[in-house]
Amino acid sequence: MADVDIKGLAKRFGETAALEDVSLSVADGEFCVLVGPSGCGKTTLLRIIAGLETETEGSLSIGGADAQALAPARRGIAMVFQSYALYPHMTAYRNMSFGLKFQKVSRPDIDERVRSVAEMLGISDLLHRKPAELSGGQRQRVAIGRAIVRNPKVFLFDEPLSNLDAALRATTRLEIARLHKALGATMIYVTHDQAEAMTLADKMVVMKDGRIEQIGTPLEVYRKPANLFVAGFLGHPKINIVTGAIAAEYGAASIGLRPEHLTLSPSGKGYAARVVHVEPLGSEAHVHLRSDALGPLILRAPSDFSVSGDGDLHVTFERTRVLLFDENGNAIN
Amino acid sequence: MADVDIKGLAKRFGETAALEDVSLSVADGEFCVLVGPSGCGKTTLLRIIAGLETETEGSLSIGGADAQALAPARRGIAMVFQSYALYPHMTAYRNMSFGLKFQKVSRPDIDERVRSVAEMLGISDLLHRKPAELSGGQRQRVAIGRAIVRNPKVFLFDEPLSNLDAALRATTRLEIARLHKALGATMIYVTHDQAEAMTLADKMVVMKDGRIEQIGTPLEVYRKPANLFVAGFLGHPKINIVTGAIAAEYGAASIGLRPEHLTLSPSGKGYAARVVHVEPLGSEAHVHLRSDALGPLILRAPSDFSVSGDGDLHVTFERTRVLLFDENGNAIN
Amino acid sequence: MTTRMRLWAVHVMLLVYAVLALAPVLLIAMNSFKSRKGIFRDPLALPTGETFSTVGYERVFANSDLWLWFANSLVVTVVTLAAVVVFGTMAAWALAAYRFRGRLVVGLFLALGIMVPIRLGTVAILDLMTSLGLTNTLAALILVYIAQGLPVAVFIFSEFMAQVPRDLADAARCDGVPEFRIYAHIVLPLIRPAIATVAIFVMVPIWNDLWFPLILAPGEGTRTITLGVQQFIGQYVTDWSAVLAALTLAVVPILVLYLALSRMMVRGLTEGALR
Amino acid sequence: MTTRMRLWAVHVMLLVYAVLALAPVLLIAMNSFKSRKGIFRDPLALPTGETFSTVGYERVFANSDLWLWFANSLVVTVVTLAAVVVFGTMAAWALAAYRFRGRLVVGLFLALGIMVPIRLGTVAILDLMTSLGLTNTLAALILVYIAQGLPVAVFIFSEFMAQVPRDLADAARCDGVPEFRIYAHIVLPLIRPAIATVAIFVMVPIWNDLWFPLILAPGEGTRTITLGVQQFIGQYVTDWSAVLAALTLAVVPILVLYLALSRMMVRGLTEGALR
Repeated sequence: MADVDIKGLAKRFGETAALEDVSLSVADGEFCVLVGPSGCGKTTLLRIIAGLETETEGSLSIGGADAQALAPARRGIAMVFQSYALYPHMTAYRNMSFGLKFQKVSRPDIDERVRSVAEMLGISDLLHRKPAELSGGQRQRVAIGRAIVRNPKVFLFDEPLSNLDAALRATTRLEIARLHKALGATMIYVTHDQAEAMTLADKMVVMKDGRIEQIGTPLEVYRKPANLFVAGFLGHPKINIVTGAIAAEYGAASIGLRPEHLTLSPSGKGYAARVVHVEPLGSEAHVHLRSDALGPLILRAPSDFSVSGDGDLHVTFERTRVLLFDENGNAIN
Repeated sequence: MADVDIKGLAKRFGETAALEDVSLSVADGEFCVLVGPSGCGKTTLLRIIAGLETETEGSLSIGGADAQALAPARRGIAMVFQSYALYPHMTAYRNMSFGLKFQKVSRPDIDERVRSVAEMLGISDLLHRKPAELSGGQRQRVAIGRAIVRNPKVFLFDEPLSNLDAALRATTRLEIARLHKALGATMIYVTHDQAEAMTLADKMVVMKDGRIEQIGTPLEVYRKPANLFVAGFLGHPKINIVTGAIAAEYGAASIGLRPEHLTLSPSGKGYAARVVHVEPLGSEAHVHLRSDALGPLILRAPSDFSVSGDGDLHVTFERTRVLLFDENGNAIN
Repeated sequence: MTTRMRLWAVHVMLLVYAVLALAPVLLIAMNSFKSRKGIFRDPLALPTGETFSTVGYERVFANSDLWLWFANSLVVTVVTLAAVVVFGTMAAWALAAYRFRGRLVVGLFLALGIMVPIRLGTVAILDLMTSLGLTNTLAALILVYIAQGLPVAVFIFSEFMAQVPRDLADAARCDGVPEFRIYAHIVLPLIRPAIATVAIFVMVPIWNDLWFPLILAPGEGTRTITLGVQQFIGQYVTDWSAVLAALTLAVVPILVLYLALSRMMVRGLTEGALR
Repeated sequence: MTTRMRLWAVHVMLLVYAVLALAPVLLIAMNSFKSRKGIFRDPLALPTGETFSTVGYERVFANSDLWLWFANSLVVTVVTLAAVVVFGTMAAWALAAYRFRGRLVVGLFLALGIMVPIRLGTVAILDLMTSLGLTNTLAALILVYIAQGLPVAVFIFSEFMAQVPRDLADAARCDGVPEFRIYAHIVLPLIRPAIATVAIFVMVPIWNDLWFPLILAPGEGTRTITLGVQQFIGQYVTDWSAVLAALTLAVVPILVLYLALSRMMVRGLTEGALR
């Protein structure tokens, strides 16, 4: 049992609140991603779970036991830092084994564990190197190895991919997903990147200004965002928000239309629109439109999209795809 | 006339070559994007065009006239720096007007130009502020404004969006595209981001290790990459490269298959494959497959993709979509 | 509560330090307003009705070329300061921004100037000044002090200029700003705090110097205030009131300059020109 | 060509500086191997067959408690060094890494220690040592020197520890490393260059100090080498060979310590532990 249960957590620095009324339960073996713009409190929440910062109020239990009084090392967690935080004067081997020496693990046991984890991560050949002699991706793996070797109940990741370049980020993302499957451990992962959050999470937690905006599976959150902030935060290109008369037709203050749910037809039904700009991306194209009825719109089109004639077209969308929001920006079910 | 013509340009620092045999011509009014991984020499090339660095050999002409002997200010260029490089002790107005004082422009003229450019960029209200009092996006605009005000023949951009957050980057990208249409000036733009390059460029120049790998329109380069490097550099998720027997069937050492050109069918024709991992992105899904014949593959699928049964499927692709490469990694036409 | 405790601690601390640093100066100023008896009876006491006396000041103003000495010191200090700031910033900018032949050698030559005290060269300097016919002129002092102040000035300016982003000068170059204007209008304003720092560093030793005035310009007409006061001690060896009064007066101009410069320094720092 | 010119310039420069710094030491060492006549006839000449003489060394070894003085100096210096390094790093780490009540006050107290010279408190210290019965013991010197060296040491260590990323300690905490081991196994190795720097800063003034040995431990058995050599001058006022020999010998141990520490410092810097 290694579920994490958080109730009514708050963290305040004097007058300013970094976290306010945060409740969240992560089931055993679940991959939970905390996502939000910078300054939303996601890293603070992770550090409180790790025991590196103290909550102002609220309760926290890990694996069914109250964790608030426990030191980080006794919570059964392991953390992977954004900066990797490898000990610069120790080899990769020593980095991975250093913590175990204080856990009453015998020397041969330590050696076996380090070597099997290194094998699993493909860093067996690098164990004698110091961090300065490793590339960014290799450091990343050593940092993950150091976490695995402790055999923790809960893994905590603090934006572990943000110091890697785009190509490495995609492959490392996959590796983390594979690792989660292989280890079956509970993982809590902080990121500001929506693609990472969507692809890794079993449970996605969208945060803003120290509060949780929505919790759910990635597809739930994407398809039924709780409010305008969540709708706008997820999805690329950004969701189209339409207000005014058209929204009123649906009994809402504003409606959200995902770019992939809009269809263009040369004429006939739908709303008249004119192509303003086309962004070709190779695999697809983003078409920027202006419609008198709907305002500016973005639409995803196949890569061979081209404007014919004077660029006057008609936009249609299925009624069932439309997201409805009230005047406070909250979703109408 | 403000074309830029570069022939046989090289830049060496002692033994190491930053640029080698670079030839490129940018037509009047063209938007040319230099793209490549960091350290590929794209910024050095831009600085040589600006006159901030001196080429070791080769020729450079701007607007038909030899530019090699000219100081930066006399080349008719304006540059927007990655760091914006705004003068910190001057207001936005002074930042924009400062250079004009040395161009023998009359005071009322300067004032008129600055105010009309500020109007165009929507920064009229910010003209009395110093850079420290502006947000990242506002600084960006002042920097662009400072370039426009000089009325240059050629605009040079050095990764102007890399200090902005994801949302702002997308909107600023659009603004730059709009600006190019409005001004009709020649623009040379450096970036490492393939989405920026694809969406902005009339002419895309892919660089690697100080050499030009390919020049063409974004879609040309995406659809007919000159070699394996260019094929792998563009496109997200990354192109699938298959070697061995299947490639040999096509008379090539390796073949490239774009993820959006693969189709899945539950059974029947095609190559047998098994789903390893699915990354849902909301608007679409990336499906990771393993096939005995083709090796690991990534495929783009609609967002409602789900694995049925045991995950055994068949992959097919159209022969016309296949990219062929010889043993040196160069494209076979 | 912690904030208040912290504020208290900081203030107590600063107060203790200020008292330690200012005590000798205050003691001198205090005793300069006492009669001779008052000074010797209890040097630590404040002037009372009985011991208060301005006799020291009266004698100083009556018996000496005080105003001339002041003028000499001011001329030497201010001209040197101006020259050091102008040449120092130019040299530092040249060393920081341009790659030219001999750049390293010039840099090392200046570094040597920091390490080798200029007084080692006193004999050679005296020789030189005699051949140039500059002995007993303020020009001799000014030249020596510029040589003395320039290396440190260039060093400090260079440190600050290293923080001026290269892109700024490049942007100005693309903008068509002439090189000298880049130095004058972009670089100089950004290193204003450094200018004040250097000025203070350079100013105080020059004002207080006794060595070179004594050797190069001991004549009646070119005496600086420090040298003047010393002579003065010789004349009135027992007249402590006068000596203390002259010393107190000598502190005033440097104090005024210091206050002006440090305000400039603080303003530069709080504006955060470079951040 | 530029590279070669640069190398040359750097070497010329370093050489000039080394000569300037070493000249007095070499002069003393050179003259210590000369007879009295040789010293006075031409103090700048190397010892020749005629003037060479080890009479100074013979007299030093014969006539004095030289070895005892050496031992005293070494004990005082080494024990102080060890204590300053151990307590200094611990205090600096505590101030850098933990938030506790009075943290600021402790920091300010130490800062005060840098600014106020410890000699101001000599009378009080002598009083205290007398009441504790520690006069004429090496312990008295060691205690005073620790108090003298600690504030600067804490200051320098703090500067270096500010560069140790916070994440490192946090990672170790998650790893279950006890707090003391974090200090000992992670922080200390990373600030090794600072340790050598501090050791050199602290060591030289202690070895050379004359003030406190004279006041707190002037007795026969507790004299340090510096104090011993001075007494020695009194006894053989005209025997310059012996004085120079003793001075030359006094330089040797500090030179050895310095070389060892500076090698450690350079190794730390080139390994780039923190970068």
